[in-house]
Amino acid sequence: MRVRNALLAAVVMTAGFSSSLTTPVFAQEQEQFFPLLVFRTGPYAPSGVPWANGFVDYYKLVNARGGINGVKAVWEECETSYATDRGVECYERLKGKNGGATLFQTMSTGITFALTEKAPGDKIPILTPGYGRSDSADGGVFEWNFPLTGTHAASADTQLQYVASLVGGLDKLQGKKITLLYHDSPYGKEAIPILQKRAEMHGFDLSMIPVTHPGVEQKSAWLQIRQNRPDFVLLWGWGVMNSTALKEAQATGFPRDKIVGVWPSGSESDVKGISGAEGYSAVLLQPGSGPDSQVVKDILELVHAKGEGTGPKEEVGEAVYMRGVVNAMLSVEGVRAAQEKFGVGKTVTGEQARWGYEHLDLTQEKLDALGFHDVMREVKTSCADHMGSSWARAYVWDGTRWKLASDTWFQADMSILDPLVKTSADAYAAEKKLERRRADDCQS
Amino acid sequence: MSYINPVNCADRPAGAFLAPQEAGQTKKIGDVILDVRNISLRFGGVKALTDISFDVREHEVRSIIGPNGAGKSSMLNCINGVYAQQEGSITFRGRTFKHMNSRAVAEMGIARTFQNLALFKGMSVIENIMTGRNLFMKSNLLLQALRLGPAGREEVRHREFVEHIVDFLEIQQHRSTPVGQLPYGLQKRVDLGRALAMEPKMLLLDEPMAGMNVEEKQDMCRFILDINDEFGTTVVLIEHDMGVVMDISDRVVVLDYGKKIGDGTPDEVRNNEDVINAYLGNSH
Amino acid sequence: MGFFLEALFAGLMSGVLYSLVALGFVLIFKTSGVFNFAQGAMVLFAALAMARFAEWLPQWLGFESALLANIVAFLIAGAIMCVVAWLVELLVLRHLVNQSDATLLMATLGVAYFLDGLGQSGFGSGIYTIDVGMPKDPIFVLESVFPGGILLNKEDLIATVIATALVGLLTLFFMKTTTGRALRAVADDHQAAQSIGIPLNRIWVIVWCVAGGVALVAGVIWGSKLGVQFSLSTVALRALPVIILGGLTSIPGAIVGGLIIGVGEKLSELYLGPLIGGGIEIWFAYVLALVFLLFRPQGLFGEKIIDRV
Amino acid sequence: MFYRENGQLKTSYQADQQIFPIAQDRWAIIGLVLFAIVAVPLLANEYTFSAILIPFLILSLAALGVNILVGYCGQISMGSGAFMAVGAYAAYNTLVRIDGMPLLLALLSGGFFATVVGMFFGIPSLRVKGLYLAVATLAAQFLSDWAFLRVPWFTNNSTSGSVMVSELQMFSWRIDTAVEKYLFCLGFLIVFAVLAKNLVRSAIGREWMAVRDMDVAAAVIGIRITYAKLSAFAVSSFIIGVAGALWGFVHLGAWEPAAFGLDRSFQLLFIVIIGGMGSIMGSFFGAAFIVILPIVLSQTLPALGNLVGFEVSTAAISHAEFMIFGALIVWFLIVEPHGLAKLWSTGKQKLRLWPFPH
Repeated sequence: MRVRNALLAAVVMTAGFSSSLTTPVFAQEQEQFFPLLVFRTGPYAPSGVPWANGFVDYYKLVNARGGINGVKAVWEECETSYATDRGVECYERLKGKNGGATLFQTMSTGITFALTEKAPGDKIPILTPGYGRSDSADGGVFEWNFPLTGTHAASADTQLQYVASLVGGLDKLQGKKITLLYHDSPYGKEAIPILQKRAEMHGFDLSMIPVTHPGVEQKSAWLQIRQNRPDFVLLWGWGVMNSTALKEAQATGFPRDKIVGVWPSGSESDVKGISGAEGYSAVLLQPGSGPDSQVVKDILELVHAKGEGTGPKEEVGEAVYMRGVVNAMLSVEGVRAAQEKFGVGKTVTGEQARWGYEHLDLTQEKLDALGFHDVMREVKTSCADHMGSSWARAYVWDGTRWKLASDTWFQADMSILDPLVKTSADAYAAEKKLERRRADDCQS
Repeated sequence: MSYINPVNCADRPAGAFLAPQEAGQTKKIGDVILDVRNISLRFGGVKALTDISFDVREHEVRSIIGPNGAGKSSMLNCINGVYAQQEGSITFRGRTFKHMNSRAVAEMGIARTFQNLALFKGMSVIENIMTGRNLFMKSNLLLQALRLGPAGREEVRHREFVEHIVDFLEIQQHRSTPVGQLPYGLQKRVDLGRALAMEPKMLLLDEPMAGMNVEEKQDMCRFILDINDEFGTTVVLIEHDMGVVMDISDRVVVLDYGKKIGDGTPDEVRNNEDVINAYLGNSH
Repeated sequence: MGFFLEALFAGLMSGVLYSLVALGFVLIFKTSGVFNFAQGAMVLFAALAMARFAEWLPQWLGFESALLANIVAFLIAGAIMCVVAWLVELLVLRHLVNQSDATLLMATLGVAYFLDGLGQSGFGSGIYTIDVGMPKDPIFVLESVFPGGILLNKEDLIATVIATALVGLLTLFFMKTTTGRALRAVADDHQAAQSIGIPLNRIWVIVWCVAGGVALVAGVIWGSKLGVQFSLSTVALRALPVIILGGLTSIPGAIVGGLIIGVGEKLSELYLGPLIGGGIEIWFAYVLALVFLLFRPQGLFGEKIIDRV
Repeated sequence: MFYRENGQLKTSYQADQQIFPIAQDRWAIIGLVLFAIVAVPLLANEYTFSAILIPFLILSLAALGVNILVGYCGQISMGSGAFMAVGAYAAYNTLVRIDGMPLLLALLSGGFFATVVGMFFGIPSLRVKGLYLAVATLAAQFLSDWAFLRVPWFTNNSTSGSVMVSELQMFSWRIDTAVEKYLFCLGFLIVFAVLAKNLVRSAIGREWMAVRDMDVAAAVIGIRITYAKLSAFAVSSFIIGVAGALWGFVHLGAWEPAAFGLDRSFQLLFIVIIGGMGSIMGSFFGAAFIVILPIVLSQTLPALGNLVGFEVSTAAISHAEFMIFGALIVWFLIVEPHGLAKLWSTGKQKLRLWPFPH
């Protein structure tokens, strides 16, 4: 067992080695470190790769535009393969690097759950724009979580509103049959409470079919759907599960225009080259696909044109890619907000950044100025509301690109969401023996 | 019949670790201890044994001979409960069984060595022989895990016993060698040692001298006779070396193609027509 | 009733594909005694090669014909699988002769990991399509008997025909050709085969090559249905209960076992699943095989194992 | 030269039966344990604790369990992940459902339930061997993946299916910082390693090895195969279950069934193969190797790439990891089937003779 001696020494050396490797080259410059937990391999890589590329391209753009008030954005990727334990390892590895992590964006609901337990202790905020745990919208309990621009619960609510708009209103849902086909993981299950609540309210019949990871075996699910003949199928897939669902839908003759996805089921890689995907629609919490937006033009011009693009040019502007861009933008704007309080042009700590995310006020003008016109709408957070907004639009795949189904922006009905969020958050607080934050705590 | 390599089994020093089972020094053949009745064994359509009956008396050296494939090992496997015969019964010390159960056989005091070494290759010599003592080790899992009190003492006590066997078999310097690294002849001794560790009343030896040179055979022969003489252990021996068989057996059973073709003292068997035909016919 | 028939057909059709993957397992196990855990990785690797070459070839060589691209890509992928087979024999099997089953199994697990990594780094980790012109839309039969008719899938039907043809071809190959006879001889007794001058190493390369070909066909069919992606390698996990059920050494066992598992898992999912929460088909197949195993440890058509001491 | 056993004569069997019969080994191990308890907490930083040492300790523990089953008793299991899951979820349920349940007891109850489940899945091993058993244990894996996802009771009806443990407190000790967690896990590992070592050098250990090496012969000398196999499943599952509970409670904090999936089972098997089958120490080597290799790769490959002017992407590292693991498994099986532990003991053997190799 004496080898453990040597082993520990090796470990210590490795750790030392690693820190020496990543010592910033531009020591005199101010830097803001954005760790990235990516998954470029495994069954979810088709979604993960463009998502990660969007992140990186935007940080490159920020630096090309002169940084965050002169502070250079630096980032480092760590591969999680969408696995929770890998994510935890990455978190531990990156949190202290490059002067300390500003925040973590987990890119996975499972990792979010694990990091929610760790981040408060390390005073690092967690951003989960459009995903994460739905109850973390309650900033009174989840001080360090920021599911900006919406949660899965908001996704589910806007998705249902869109379905309602197709049948002519929420009251017309009465007696309709709706099937939820979901990825059997924390992500997929986040949809259930809100849909059940809605089913109760509007009197539609909700059936739920789980699909086992990774989601390539759906024959039985679609036979069940064919047997039940639901009016709509709500698709909550991820990675390869999405394209499989659409293929099986075609194989069992289920009309694709009756399938409505959410944003994790609404990227180009899910539908491209799939003959049966035409007519399939997805409700995307902002952003959607945005190949014509200003920010995309900027990225192409300032990053890709210089040969510094992260992925292939063609993917720039795709839906999941745009998600990466917007996620990165939110992380940067939070830092900018924090700088205004703690010192413009200075690196902010994770704790200071948290303040920034809690006082985010991205008006439409600000967003337009950043190049996000018609990509997303305003976000304004507060101590109580860590979500900020939940705008979503529906898109239809026309065989070559995502087309806006209508100009309507949906927003989750907070009167339904809030009680659910609060109940869940309170239960969490009780289990953790946490005190709800008091009003004066919110002022700081 | 072949009488090559006559092996001298006369010279035999004693080992004194096993308590003599009965009277001891002077060998006397006792009553029937094992009685095999009408055993038939089939694998699918292949008849391995057909209607075999024989008995073994206490303290005797009983040999089973026969050409390859005659069913000798299958016979032992039935006695050991490795195979379950379709017909027939086996009586040991007054208890009759339709099928034998390996554990029960071991508990009743029947030990066995194997034709193709069946040692535990991943373990050392001592550990291999210690497995033979497991039958007597009573402490439970938890005590063994903590290695406290009785478990530790038990381990030491049995280790002592095993050391006697090691001395007896003259393999002291190989104690902690993994058995896989030992030469063949020594592995055979370890196999015997493992069986002895069970303090058997009856020892089934399946070709203990196969593949050995003359010296090794002499040693092995000496061990067998010692065991039989000193402690009165009954021995059932399968062996191809006729010199050895005729020299040390009290009685011999002859099998051919799964059938019994002869049974009696070495001299009777030697002169049995069927036996001669079987051996010559098979150009052994 | 109509639904039951649909489920039955769906089960039979996925069963045929399971049989195909299981066949690859059995071929290798029979001749080299290796329980090839890498069969799934081989399916993925072959399908990736096929998909990517069909995409790259027209770009590199500047021709348009998708048919030509598919054919050439198929041949290239086949050749690659044979190279893989040769390398596996040269670098792995040759050095593990006479090792225990467990060691060989774990070695193929290593091969599987290696192929997964190599395939993804060489061919990419996205979702790729294999378009061999399979029809995607369903047909409905017996509409007069059942409301809505019985759904059949043209693609599945074609896949079934191809798979059946392949099984037939392999059987012919085994029974009628010299190589096939040599393979059978090796399967029966390694040493005897070697002693009459059958070169064992070459036989292994051939059989792994054939198994690679089977993996390629399975990969193409599956890839055309579901797209080629990392998860394809997990398909092998669904074929494992098949060989357990059918017996490790039996070709008819692989076929019958595949059908039983295919039908069993679909019916269980559709009839039992809703009662206990759904998503049960993968473990149901295993439990089915396991329960079966308790009563017949050698599988449906496997050979009984006799311990010799 | 200093590693010499000359003159250390054993006067009793007790002395000869010690875990480390050579005095230098004994002192080294005591020193190492002291080092791990006293010095490491002073030397290592938080990252080293959370990302390397804690996973290393817990995976070592799990591998210890797997090694008892696979390495000592020769029963291939591909369902170790399932037993970890049972341990984690059982411990979680005991903790949240029984008021005032002490942490230690909850963790051990994880082990207990894993034992029950492990023995249940050990039953097929009485009928089937080798490859068939390997596949049979996969059934445990898939069944557990399903059960913890789909049966809400196991997750205390959590809507997301993800469960979490809020705070770790043993008696009055609040296990909060990385160092404390490290010490907590270290304690478990030391205790279980000693117990496991005792078992494998006792009667039961010899029975396991006998069954592994030659089960028919084992039966003939009176070893009850059923008892030996089931006890191996039981002991192994207990340790794996406790490791699973620690993985969930201490390392992850919040988890979902995917944390104990098939990949985890394979990972544990790899640890045992690389570390050394049938060697307690091998479990440590293997776990260290498997924890450190990906980290080293992700640090060094980009640096190496930079040297030759080639940008190594995150994906490429991950793929390289797959290939390296695959290749290493094959390499170890061919060249050194007893793994790193054997390499280590060979090295020690050389050291014994050094500087006079003949």
